[in-house]
Amino acid sequence: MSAVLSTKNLVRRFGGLVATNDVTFSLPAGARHALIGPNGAGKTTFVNLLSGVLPPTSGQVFLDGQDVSDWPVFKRARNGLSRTFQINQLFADFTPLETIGLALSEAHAEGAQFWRRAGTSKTIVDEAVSILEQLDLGDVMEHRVGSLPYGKQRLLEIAIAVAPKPKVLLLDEPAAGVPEGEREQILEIVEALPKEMALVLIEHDMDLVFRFAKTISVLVQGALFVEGPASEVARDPRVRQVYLGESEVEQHLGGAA
Amino acid sequence: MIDTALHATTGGESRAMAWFAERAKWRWPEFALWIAAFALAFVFPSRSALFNEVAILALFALSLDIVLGYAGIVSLGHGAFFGLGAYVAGLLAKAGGGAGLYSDPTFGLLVAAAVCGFVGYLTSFLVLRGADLTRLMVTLGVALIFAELANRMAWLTGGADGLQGVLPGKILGLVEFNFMHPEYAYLYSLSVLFILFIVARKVINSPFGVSLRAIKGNALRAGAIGINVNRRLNGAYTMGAAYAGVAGALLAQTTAFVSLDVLEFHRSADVMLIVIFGGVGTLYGAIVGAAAFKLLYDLLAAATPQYWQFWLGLILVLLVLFVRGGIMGLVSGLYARMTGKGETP
Amino acid sequence: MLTVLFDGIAYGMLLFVLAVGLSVTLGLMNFINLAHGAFAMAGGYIAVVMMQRFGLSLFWGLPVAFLVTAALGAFLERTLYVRLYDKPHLEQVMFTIGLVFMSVAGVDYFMGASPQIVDVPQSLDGNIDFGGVSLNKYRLFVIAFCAVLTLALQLGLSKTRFGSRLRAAVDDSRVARGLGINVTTIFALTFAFGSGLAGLGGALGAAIFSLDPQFPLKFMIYFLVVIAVGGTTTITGPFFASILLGVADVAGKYYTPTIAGHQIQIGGFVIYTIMVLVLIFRPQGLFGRAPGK
Amino acid sequence: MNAKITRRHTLAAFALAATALSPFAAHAEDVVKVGVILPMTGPSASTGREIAAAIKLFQAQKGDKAGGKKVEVIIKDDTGVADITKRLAQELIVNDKASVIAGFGLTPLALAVAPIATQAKVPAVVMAAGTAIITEASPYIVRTSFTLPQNTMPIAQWAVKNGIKKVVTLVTDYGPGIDAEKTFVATIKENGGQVLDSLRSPLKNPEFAPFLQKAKDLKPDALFLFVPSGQGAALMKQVSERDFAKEGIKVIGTGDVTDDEQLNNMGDAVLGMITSHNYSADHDSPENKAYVAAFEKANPGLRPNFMSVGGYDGMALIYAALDKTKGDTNGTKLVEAMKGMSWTSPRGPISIDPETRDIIQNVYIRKVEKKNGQLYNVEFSTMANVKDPFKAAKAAKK
Repeated sequence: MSAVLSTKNLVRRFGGLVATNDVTFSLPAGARHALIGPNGAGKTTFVNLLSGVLPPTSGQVFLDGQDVSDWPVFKRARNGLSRTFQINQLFADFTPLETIGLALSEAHAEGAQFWRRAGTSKTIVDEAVSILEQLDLGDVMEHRVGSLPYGKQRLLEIAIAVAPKPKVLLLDEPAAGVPEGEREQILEIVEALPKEMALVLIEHDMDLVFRFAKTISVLVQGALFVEGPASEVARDPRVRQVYLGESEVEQHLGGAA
Repeated sequence: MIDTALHATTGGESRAMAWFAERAKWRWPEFALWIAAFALAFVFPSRSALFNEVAILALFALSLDIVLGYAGIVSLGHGAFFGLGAYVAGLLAKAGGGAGLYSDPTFGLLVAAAVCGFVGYLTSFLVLRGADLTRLMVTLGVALIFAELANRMAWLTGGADGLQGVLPGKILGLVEFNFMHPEYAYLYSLSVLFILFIVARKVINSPFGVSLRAIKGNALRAGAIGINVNRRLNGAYTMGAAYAGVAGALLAQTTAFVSLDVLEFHRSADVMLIVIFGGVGTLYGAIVGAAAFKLLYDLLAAATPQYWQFWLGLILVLLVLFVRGGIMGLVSGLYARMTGKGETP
Repeated sequence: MLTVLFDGIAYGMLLFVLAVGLSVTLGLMNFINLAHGAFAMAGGYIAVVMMQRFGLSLFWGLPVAFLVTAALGAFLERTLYVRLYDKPHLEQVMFTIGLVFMSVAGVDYFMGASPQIVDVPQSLDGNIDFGGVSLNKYRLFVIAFCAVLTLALQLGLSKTRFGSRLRAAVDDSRVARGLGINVTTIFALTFAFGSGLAGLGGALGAAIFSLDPQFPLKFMIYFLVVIAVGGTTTITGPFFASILLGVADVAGKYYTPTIAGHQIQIGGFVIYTIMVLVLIFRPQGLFGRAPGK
Repeated sequence: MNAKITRRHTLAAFALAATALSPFAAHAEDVVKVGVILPMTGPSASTGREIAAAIKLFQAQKGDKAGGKKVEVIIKDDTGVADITKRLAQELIVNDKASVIAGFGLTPLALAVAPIATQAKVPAVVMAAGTAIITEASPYIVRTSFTLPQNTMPIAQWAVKNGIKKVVTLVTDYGPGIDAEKTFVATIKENGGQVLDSLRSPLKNPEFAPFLQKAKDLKPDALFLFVPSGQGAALMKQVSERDFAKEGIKVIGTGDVTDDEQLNNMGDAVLGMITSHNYSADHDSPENKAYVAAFEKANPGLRPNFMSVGGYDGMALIYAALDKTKGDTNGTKLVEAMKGMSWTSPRGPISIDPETRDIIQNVYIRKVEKKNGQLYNVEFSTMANVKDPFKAAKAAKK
């Protein structure tokens, strides 16, 4: 299976600090991958390098085998690399409908059309509505995004990233800040995403990680520490020592055993 | 859960289509405004020279609202395009000598729009670098360099004495500009404003326009959904420049004169003030702001020719302290209360 | 040649004293105060009134101009400006332009539209020869005064407790608040001090440029240029930017290159061209730090 | 009930708006309106204030009757921006039915109005702007101020006579400045002198130092200066810093530099400076003594300058023309009546050249001296009946 997304010797420095240290990483199509690591391990930096928000100091990023290291964010997005942000990045003055409509019209390369009214393309509107309804946003689709409850905003953050049907989706702590009762919904939605879409989940919540991920990478001090199937990583004593709270790991191992 | 959601789609699509249509719909205050604007020419023909200034200023403000209110580019040098358009149209009308293609007002507007659009496109690459303060100063710097160039190139522009002998031909080959009938000039400028307003309104409601609002709202997210942010901003800046050029051309044609002050700093500063005064990113704010600003000035200057600036300043200060979003903020609040709906989106 | 440099430095030093307060307000509170020039004008007119009505010398006019404008700044900051910190930049622009308009008309009403001239004290009148170059005493005084002031500012910022708190607040006001620094008070004091400096600069400059009610509008562009080129994160940035612009402006007017037999007056272009070029290659200013980490 | 009230209110509002916007429909046949457009705010405000004060003084002294009609003056502020000047002129003519328009603080403002004056056949009396070409822009333009060549030529000739061979000129870079520069340079060159450099400073320029330094470094016999009214004080401040006298460089200029309005503020540094101009508040004549006394009484703290006499004489010309046409306000007749008109103004004998509609007047060479603790331009030599040299040269060529 060829990789949809991979990196080669990726390095990012901030002054003297090495935030990403020589990471070579590869993600097969349809992967269900989790990226974990202690606070300050450089997870968000790594995601920013993958999505193009930050340029690498050295090394390369490949999307579908193509070197995209110097591509801007939008170009990677257009070529099937989508992401959510740890802190919601939404258009507060838009409605969810408009937001998804916009994302779709960009995905259909109709975003620069200036001589027709937005919302006249039936395919886009239909698709937008169906995505919104799938993500339980149908009843609030005409409301102002800024006025939605946080949980709904979090769903919309995912909806925007999912709408263009990306090949790779990077989910940066999708459940962060979501009240306990609504986490389950987010997880269900993530689990129900199309099989062929490669997913990378950056998460602290081990429940979520072990329920979702088939493979796991552990990032410590900017470098890849351990990589492998979820069950193996969980059993790896080094991981236990370096990262996972002993009790938590035991709990999961106990559950798995 | 997904299954149930799929079953529940009945009516969602048509509701969505209707929502989009409703949002772009013309509302009655808009019709009222335009009818009133055209009616003014017939009710108060004698004040049409002032109205003509308002219409030109409104178009100029509209052009900045596209750049500032929609593309989010803070420009303190938009007067560069206004002045360039004025000189282009003025020089053309001078070359035509009152007849023929060169003096044709419509031709003058088109050429001014094309030249300013082109120069706007080129300068947009400089402007897009940096944040607010940087953009402010780059636009300002470019405008000041333009002004200095026009001053230096006195052989072409007439320098500080102004450009003499601007003779625009008949409007559409039919009606002659006649200073005894300022309403002709007003109707001409207002028609141009109206047409360009409709175009701007259409563009703002298009996917392109929505993407501009998105960029202004959150450029990071806009990039992450695949919007080529810089290219869209290039486009918006180009459009704003072309519009400003047309406004300048209208001034040159209707006053048959171009002087260096079309390029002066105060034009750029005033128009920015007007857009904020009217309400940023609303299109109508530009028009209402221009009208309010000019009429206020006219009233105050008549009442106290030396100290009107004080009262104008006071109004600006009070408006910021007590109202959000300029005049349009005030108006849309009132409209929402009248129709009993929430704020218009 | 040396005289050109001398004049340029004097001009640049003045620009710095006039603009430094604005740089700090912009950097600290992210507040665009276009009315900064109005404080400078106020300082200038205070000096004029002190000298013309009360017959005091400029030496007394300077501290009074500083104190009165600082008090005025503190008063306006507490009553008006404080309400605007959360408002969008554009509304701040409209508000402060409104203040400028009011100050222009107000000064016109009380002081008249014609330019006012400040007499240089007898002891600073005339020139002295310095190695064959004749230097104007007053400009020399301006340079010395501003240099001492700049040094004092720099020391004050780096050595005092207030200075370190101010730097912390400029760096990241949220973090500073978290550390228990009273950012509100720091800002009020800084604003007052910056306004006072502008007033001082206005009084100093009134003896070189003439002073009229259009002053805040005429100089607004110069202030903004200094800050855009110098950046807002340090005070050395605006300082070097001021000197650079002062010298470039003076030299640009002094030297008129001849191209193909035509004298080309570049004076009008120099400052703006430098600014645009600087900003194209370093959008955060010559001495500013890149935003973010 | 409610609806009725609202409608009545709306109607009232409309009526109010209508009266506010419509021209004063009724005007009596026996009123002549003079529309005066001046920069009352902005950088040239002082010009507007002087002229407005002079016009008020004139009407206070001579009454408001001329040619059997009541003369009503309407003053408008154009802030010094050309398109506003033009619009105001248009409104004054079309709406207020002004029979004469006047004022015009700067050259482009006067030029912007020229086409309207021609089309409407309404006399435009230029009370301030001084570029030579203005009167050629319309046959309805008449000037009561001065032209720069007119004011410059005498000082150039004076310089030649006083053995000045090498000069540097420094003028403000706009129409009048260039006029002054050309005239001065031409006169010097014709007489075998040498112009070392011609410097031009931008119109909006707070810093003259580099230009002055350059002039000093060139070591001429004399430095010739021109700046518009209002900038003289700033320029002279910086001139005094440079100590030109020590290098043996004479500083001369047109009287715009030692503008009466600001002269007292310039300090002793300007003592002895020699300029040529059409008016000095110190002009020794009974007419001027009365004028200065009355002006200063009506405007405490303000000394009348050359702009003010331009306004005062402009009104005198309009009154005299109306008297001559016996109140006929036909523009062509008024302009005809103005041509060749001559009278004694506070500045001395003046007349309107029937050929060019420009003013013919004495130009005086003056020296700044202290009198009763105040600085004045004291006239010591007169060049009588100077025509605008620019147009005279053109006429000679024909």
